[in-house]
Amino acid sequence: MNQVNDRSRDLGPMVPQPDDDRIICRCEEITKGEIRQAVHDGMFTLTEIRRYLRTGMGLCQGQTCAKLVKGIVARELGVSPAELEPATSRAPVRPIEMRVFAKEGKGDGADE
Amino acid sequence: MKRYDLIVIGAGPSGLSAAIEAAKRGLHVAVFDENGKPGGQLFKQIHKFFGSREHKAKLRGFTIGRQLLAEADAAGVEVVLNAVVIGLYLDKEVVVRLGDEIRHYKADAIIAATGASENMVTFEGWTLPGVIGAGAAQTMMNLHGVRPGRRILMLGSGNVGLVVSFQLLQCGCEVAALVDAAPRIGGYGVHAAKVARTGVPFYLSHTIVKAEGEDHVTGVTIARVDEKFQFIPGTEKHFDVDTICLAVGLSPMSQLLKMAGCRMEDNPKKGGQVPICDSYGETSVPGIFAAGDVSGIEEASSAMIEGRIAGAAAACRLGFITREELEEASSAYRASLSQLRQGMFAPENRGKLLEKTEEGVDISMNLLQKGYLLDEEVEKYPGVTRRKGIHPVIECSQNIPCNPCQDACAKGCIQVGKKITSLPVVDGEHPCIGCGMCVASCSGQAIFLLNEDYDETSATVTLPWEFLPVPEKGARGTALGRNGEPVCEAEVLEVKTAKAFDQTRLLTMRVPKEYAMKARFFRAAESGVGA
Amino acid sequence: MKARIDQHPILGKPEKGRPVVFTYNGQELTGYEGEPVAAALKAAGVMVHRYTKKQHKPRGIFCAIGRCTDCVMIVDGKPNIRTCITPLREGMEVQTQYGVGGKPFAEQEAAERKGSL
Amino acid sequence: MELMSNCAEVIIVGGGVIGCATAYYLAKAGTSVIVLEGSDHIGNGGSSRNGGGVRQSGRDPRELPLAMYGIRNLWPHLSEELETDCEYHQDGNLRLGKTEKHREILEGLADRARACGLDVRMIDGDEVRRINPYLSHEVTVASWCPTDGHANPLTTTLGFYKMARRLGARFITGEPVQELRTVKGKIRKVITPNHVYEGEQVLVAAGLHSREIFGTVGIDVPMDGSLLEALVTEAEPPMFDQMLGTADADFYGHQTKHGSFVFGGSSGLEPFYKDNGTPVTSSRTAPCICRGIMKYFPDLADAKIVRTWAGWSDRSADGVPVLGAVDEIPGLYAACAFTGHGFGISPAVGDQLAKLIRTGSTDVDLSPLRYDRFHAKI
Repeated sequence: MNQVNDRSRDLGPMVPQPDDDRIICRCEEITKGEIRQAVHDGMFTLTEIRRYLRTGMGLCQGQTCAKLVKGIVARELGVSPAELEPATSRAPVRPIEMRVFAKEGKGDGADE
Repeated sequence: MKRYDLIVIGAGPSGLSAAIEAAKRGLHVAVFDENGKPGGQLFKQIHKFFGSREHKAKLRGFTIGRQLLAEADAAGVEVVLNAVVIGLYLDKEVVVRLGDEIRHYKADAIIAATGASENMVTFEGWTLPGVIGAGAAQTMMNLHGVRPGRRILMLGSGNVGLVVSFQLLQCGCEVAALVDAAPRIGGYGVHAAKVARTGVPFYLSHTIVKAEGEDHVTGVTIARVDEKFQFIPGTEKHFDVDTICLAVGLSPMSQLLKMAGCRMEDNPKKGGQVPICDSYGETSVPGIFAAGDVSGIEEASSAMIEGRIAGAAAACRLGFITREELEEASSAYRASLSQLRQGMFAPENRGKLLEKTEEGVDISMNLLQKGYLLDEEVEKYPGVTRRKGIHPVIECSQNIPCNPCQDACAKGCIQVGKKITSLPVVDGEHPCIGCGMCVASCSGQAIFLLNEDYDETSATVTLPWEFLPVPEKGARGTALGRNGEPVCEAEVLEVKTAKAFDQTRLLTMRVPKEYAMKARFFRAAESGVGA
Repeated sequence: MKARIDQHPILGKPEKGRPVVFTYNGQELTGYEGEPVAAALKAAGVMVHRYTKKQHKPRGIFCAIGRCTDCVMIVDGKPNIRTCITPLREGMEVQTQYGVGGKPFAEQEAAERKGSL
Repeated sequence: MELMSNCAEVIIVGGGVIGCATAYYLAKAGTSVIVLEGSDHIGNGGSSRNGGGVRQSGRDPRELPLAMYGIRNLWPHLSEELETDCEYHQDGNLRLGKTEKHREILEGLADRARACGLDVRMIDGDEVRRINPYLSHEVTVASWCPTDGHANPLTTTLGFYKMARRLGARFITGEPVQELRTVKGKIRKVITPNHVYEGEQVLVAAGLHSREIFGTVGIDVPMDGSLLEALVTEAEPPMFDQMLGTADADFYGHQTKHGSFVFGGSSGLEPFYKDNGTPVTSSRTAPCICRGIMKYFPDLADAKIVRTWAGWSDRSADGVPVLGAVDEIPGLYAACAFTGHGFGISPAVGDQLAKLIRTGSTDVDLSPLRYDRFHAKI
């Protein structure tokens, strides 16, 4: 946490790659090229990428693509993927209908 | 608010083990699992487990699952199914979806045993229907009784890829090829060998160029890659398949722990984001523990022990047992765990190329690259001996933590010794009575019974058989070599079943004498498997 | 080769609920009660569950355990139902999902054009 | 790596939407800027945690002119200007009521807004449902402001950041400001655990943290924190385009371009919530928001919630922001205490502050929002 991160760091030009049109985030249909471009636009953290592009913001909440996005961003920034903090985990960890979330049971025994 | 002593999240091998251990010591324990059936992945595991007796070796995953459930029931654990934990909030509050409502629960201790999720790789066409995870294949065939496809290409040669390939063959699918970008097979050699001998080709240093098809997969192209994992033009190979199965590793499913504020680390050796835990599995948030794959990817056998340790530690934390009692219990479990973490596949050896076994025997590079031992190198291993009359041939060439073969032989003919990763040795002093228990108990299906003196011209080879149809006595066909290529004609003399064999049949085939050390699989004249 | 496994060398005969009839895009199909909708569809040879919103690309079963949400369809009129973990019931109406709607994209676009007139 | 200077004409403390917008308008005018953000991410506070309202109705007359200025002059072409889809929709705001008491609240708000020249009128339940047919019959009254709307706070914030960065503004994250210092009676130094930055002018736009930062130069802005929550659903077929709120403040929200619904709301316990170092949601709030929404939109009962989140709101003592020059310390400016409704006015705030910093004057009168306006009641 709280690593000094100068966003004016020069990443060099964004060089197109043949697989830039490949879908990475399956839910939101975000491509590798879009992710790479976002890094060049200054989105240096997975949280910023997510907020800017919606990667991992779809139905599955990043359960499928988180590691893939991390790899792409790390390569673009020239750092190890382990240096990138994954986006925050939030409830509900599985999608839940509003009517179910709204109904708070008594909770006095799981088997009732 | 309803309060438990301990809430365990996930009713897989580690979660159930943790719950049992805590409940046995008097804790009021609930286990919540989002699935309709308990056991986590255990009920999809139809192969026999490795390890030794205390690790429930040679039992199939689903049998272990049933045993754990019975044990949990006896200990008074409340296992709540279809209970989706949607959040782990401040002050150890667990919010669970049950049916059409949510419930709030508190616990004095929480053990997260939420397991892992599958990693994925991308390639052109990877979103097409027909590209599935290996877990999906297992779920469909072993839980729901539906074949994932007719003809399948498997990507990934770790244990999951190897085991699932074999399972696909068992349920009658065709496996067109097993592909991995790595230069060497990642999983156990014995798992690879049992797939290779059915005729499945292995393509190491290859990966998928593209999945083909308009609305669903109709084919796949693979190509060789260089050391930097770049495709080498001109090496492309095409397969007509309807399914591509991805088995490229697992990642800890640690979101709930992160949400609860546990300190996390990104640890590639543990498969990704894991909570930072002490040696009992306790996270940085006192009273919140992690056990099993969520704290680092390993085998189910290890997960069960980690669960036991965490369960006992929770009992100690809440004052149900003393520190001394915890030390006593956990030191035994730790010893057991460290046995499983030894050998060539130990965590510290991950990714290393070992050239010799602990005994100093060369490791077969062919096994690592093609999935099978060469005829000329097999006799280097201490389990492979020749003698008159019936005797076991153990084609076990890697130091893996496993010894059921030693226990299986009532005559003391097979020795692994104290160190359970040692290669089994066939002891010529002791007689073999041909009972076949070793063949059936070898989780790696690496033991064969040979009688090289069956008659003047022929020998018999007895091999483990876990396919349908089961060949009839007298059936004629072809014997296949370790590489799945036809080597000679063969005739089935006998197919033995026994309760102690646990669904493994022992197929004895007659082959010409000179092929006794080569013939390792049987293909009926008109049959499917390995075709 | 049939998709259903009648007999398994280790697991024997799969345990199944009673046969039930459901519809897939209006067409009657049979599956077993309580099995995931996705399993019944797979057994019936259905590969495509939905077409994506942006690129209109087909998707089907991917993880089969409710994580990836690729297999979502319109079930009994509700979109985004994870068919791999939704138990099949008698009379269920299952439809291909287009984006988040139940009508093919051409029809959705036509309806939108009409609506904006 | 080339060592960059830690000096700029303007140092902005806080990389939220206010800091980013101000940096953008300054950089566009050729002023050199350094933005220091304490967290690891740009726009990590309320900027990425709000409901996305771009609203004039319901605002205090002291800040209403700023809201009207932004909607007239900046929002309409913001996406184009930032080369980022800010998802701005100007399809009106319905503020809903169910009871007589609600009607009174709404009428009071509408009257005050009309006095400032805003087109906002009261409508009955039937007209409400002509505008939005999904609303339940419990809704009997609403105020309707057709020029209100909503936008995407995430892309807007990051869009300002992207363009400011492109124009040469320097952003550094992971630089929590600990102290401000004056040199010879003028503001000059901005100190973090790692570096000392120097600027001729300094803008503090650090949300709730602004109070402690101002404290280092003896300025106090009375505000406290309230942990507010919001949630988002899966994508649904398009239903409506208006921004919604209620007289009772049960919930507020809209359907996004993506199809998901973003709703915020409260349980009433917000001022007393705690966190564990990062803003965390309470187990009681999201269910409460869901119940609130379903009373107004029965059709949304089956929509699935995919995510909930919380964020600290910097509540000022009188409910409107603190904006403008801190006269006691030459060169120091404030933009904080937005009290949960800063996003909609953020482009206007950035634009006007940039002008103020560069020229000393503004188009919109900011004096009612001065830092030293707070007085005892008697």
